[in-house]
Amino acid sequence: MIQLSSPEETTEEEIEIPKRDDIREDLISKLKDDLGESLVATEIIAEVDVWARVTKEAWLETAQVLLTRYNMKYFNFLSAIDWLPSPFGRDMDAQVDQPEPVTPEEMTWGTTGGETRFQLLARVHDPENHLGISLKVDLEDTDLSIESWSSIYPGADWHEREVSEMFGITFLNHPNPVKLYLPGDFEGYPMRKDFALLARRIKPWPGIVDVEDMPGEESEEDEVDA
Amino acid sequence: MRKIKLPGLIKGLGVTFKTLVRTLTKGSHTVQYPRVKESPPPRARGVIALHEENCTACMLCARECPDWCIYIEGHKYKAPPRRPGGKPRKKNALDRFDIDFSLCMFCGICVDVCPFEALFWTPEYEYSELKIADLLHDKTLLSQWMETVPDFEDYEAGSEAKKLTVPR
Amino acid sequence: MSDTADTKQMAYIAAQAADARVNLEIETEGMTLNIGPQHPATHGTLRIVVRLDGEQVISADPLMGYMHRGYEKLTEVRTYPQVTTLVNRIDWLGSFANEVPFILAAEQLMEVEAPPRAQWIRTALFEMSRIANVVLFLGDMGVQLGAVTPVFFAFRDREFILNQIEAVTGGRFHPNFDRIGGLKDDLPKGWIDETRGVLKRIRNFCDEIETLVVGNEIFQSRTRNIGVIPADIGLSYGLSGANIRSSGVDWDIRRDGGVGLVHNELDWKVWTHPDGDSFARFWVRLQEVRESCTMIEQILDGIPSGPVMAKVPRIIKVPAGEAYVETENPLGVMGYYVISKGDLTPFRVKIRSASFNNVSITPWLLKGVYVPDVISILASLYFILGDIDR
Amino acid sequence: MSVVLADLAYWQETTIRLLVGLIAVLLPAGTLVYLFLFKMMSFMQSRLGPMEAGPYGSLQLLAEVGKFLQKEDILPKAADRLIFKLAPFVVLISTFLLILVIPAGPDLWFIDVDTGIFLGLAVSSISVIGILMAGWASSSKYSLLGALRATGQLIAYELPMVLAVVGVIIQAGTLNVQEIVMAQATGEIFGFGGIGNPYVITQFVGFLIFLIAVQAELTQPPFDMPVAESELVTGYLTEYSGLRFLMFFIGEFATAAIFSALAATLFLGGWYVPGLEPTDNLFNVIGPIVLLGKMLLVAFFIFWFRFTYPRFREDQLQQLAWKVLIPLSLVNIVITGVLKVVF
Repeated sequence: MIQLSSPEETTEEEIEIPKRDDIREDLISKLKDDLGESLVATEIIAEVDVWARVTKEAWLETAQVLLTRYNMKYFNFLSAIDWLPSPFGRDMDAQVDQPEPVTPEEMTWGTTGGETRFQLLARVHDPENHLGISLKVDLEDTDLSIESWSSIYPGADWHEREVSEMFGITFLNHPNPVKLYLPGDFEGYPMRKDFALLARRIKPWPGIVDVEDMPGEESEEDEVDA
Repeated sequence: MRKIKLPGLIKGLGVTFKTLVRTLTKGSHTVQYPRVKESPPPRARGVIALHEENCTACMLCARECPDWCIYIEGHKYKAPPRRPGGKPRKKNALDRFDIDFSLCMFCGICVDVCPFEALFWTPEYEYSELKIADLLHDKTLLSQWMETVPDFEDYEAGSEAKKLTVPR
Repeated sequence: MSDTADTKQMAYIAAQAADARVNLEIETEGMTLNIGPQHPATHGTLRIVVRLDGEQVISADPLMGYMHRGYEKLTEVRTYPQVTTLVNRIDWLGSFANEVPFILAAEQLMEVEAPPRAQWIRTALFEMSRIANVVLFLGDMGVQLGAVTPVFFAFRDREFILNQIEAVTGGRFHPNFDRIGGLKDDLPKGWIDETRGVLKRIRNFCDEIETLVVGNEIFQSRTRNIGVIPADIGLSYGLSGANIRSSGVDWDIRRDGGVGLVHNELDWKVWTHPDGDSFARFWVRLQEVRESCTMIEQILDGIPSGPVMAKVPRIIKVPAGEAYVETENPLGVMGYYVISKGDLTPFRVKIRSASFNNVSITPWLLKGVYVPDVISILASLYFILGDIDR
Repeated sequence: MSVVLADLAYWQETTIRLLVGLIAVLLPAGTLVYLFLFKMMSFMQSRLGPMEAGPYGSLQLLAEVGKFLQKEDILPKAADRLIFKLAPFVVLISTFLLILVIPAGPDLWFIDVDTGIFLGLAVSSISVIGILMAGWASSSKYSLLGALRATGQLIAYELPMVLAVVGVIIQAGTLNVQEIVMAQATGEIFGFGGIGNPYVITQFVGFLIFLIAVQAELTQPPFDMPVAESELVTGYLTEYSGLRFLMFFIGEFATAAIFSALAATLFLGGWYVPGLEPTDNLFNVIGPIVLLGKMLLVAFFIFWFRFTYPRFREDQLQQLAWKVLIPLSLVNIVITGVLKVVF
């Protein structure tokens, strides 16, 4: 349960006694029994949230299990994450002057780790005991397709359509696999990190410091810049 | 629920009739705009005013603006020393300070981040233009808005915030 | 239309004929009607393609994206303080409430907490934005059903709430007032007393709406048993807010685990209605406005003194991590899944907006209803286009 | 009017009749729009309404007409051009014909036929044809739906309206409108003749049914499904613009005025006010004013309902007509007939 406790308090107490979150621990241990090997990684932030990463094959089963055995009746959202570091940096430092892509950083993953560029992210909730869980699943670049949840959670229908058009992930057995927001003939997947945000690239950033130096004087970087 | 005596249809007629009478006797809630004007509260974000003397062309506002709608150009010059015999001070002079109000989202981040108290909000709102290009307010125009900047309000009891003053 | 679709449709008509509603001998031809994108009922640019048999809906397919602004993409190139200006514009009627979950998510990652005074004022503004939003719904529902007057009442009294929000934040629609670690500013002098007067007006407005709309027999006959959503189906579609509470689900994030807001220190009630129809949704929202008034009154009495801003660095860099924070916004549950990599900008923000889920039930809900009920059901689900399209 | 016109040539007489007819249609319609649509509606919604054109916005209507005249006359590409253009005239014709039967004084009438009320109710149905033409010719789905709804609705409500009037006819014993007014002016209620016998008292049920039916005939809320702007944009008017829309607009409000006048004539005593002899020549002067006043009173109710109620659904509307209003008016007729025989 998400308690009315501030993160700050949580950390302070964490330093004193490592906090245990029995409800969430319980959920994870039960899930381990139910899903077995399919549960790849889990993470709990005590009294805040819980994450679980499952294998792609168990994606549909996970939903089924959560709905039927854990009363996770409430479908919260389904989305995807592209872990590729943006090749365009923050799109801020005068991209027009620097059209070459920034040297790509190493790909790093967040909570519960990961192995592939694309991860699916979903969240379901138990409306009676007020317990939610975020789920993740890795998707290989070579096979960006996964079973659709819409047979279990009808609400996943639109979310999957959105993910599919924004990230280029295919959902198998989806009842209506057409684009949701974008026009039908749109090409490309806008939410991927390598899809350039044009609005930030057609105009120079006005924040470049171009206070001209006095003639005959060396530039002293940003002396008044706070 | 309490017992309803009259049918709701008739009670509903009463509500509209009551409003009719109230409007006729006590006047309407609307104002006849160009003749009567409502005054927005002092904090209202109408248009941004520039206190030019305080601006050092530090570019902070232009960098923090989410819409990239502030354009600043400046140059450096040597100001005469404060005390006789001292070193001449190096200062930034403001050549251009434009805010494009056709792009501005009125978020107020520029006013917040300004470390030198050079930018202020004024509740003035009557500056619509026929051409969108005219919404680009330059240094002179922005400085004129300075006259309309109201004083900061006092704070409610229990506040520990410090009341600022507007440089005039 | 393709052959399969026609076969499907004929099968559907045959199923309906069993209900003795459609006479197959006449062989009526269906009609496709575009409700929207430019239509008075969609208050925005939602387009619903309905297939009609006479005035009965065979299938309804909402199409959107006419106003998609790509906020999830835009957040990736904006610093954390800049994001709040964006999220203001998601649900533009209750914009302050949009900032709160995002700020709370960022605070959770940064492990800072707003001082108590900031939390109380935040809650007050949060509830005021709920009033500003839902009051318009209460009026708008009347307009969708043909009564012109309630919406003017709504605009009239909403004005006062907006004035109060503007007096604190400086913005009527887009306050951009919430900051990581607190609030931008404190309350101006005299605001608390003025707000009490405004709340009285809002209660008065609720009474007027109760007599004018809720008590009206025509309104009741138009909304009772129309668009009934059973609790389980509503939950599986991810409906939230008053839409799910009117189906009898007693679940309100403000009470059941709200972070960073002080609802749990106030005395209030979560309203539910067992029916799950359009009338229930209207009724629950009406009660919620009154409940919000009660909450704000309590807050005005009990605002603690102190600073409104915690100590946060001037340049905000959020530590790496992931956080999902949701709040009970006027339209329903709004959540932000923020992934940070320790940078100035978020790495990815998933915006879980309430209306998107709320409207996703329409293809299921609109089957078999009449055209006028399409309008009343859509109005009672209450969506804001910016909240669907983001 | 008949007195004045007696010595004139036919063309002169016709011109005068036309002019007076125009005034009789447009003036009350304009008054209704200004008083109720512009002002009363605004006051009911805590605002002032138009204030700029003329004192208190009284010339706003002229400004609106000027605006409509300037607008482009848009014809949808797929429209049935002739019928599309003709439809507003058909609606207007119905309105102009309807005014003929209403007398405004003992000697002020356009036509004095023995079946006046019958004629009036008959010509009022012509507008249905105009609406159906508009909806069909627009080749727009919204228009078509609106027109079909309008047709169903107008036919359904014609019946209770006629049946409500039957009660009056039975009581007055005549179909002649002028004689109905006279019967009310000279009538007595249980021996008390001080205020005549306005049938609103003895035929109260009939009056209510008539008002509801008029509301539906005028497609005003709560019966405005044919133009339901939140569902069908504006129903059969969707594709019309400029002058043609203006004609529909005039038709709508002129019909509202005339139906109110008809209700005032049938139930409120028409041009007669108690205290004077009904044959008094004075009524030829004050009659129109009295009628206008009574008409405004009825119209006030019609518009009051309009600004307060939400609309029914189409099937609920039909149920109200067939299951409630028609049986009720039949009962009313039976009771009226019985009482007429008894007393």
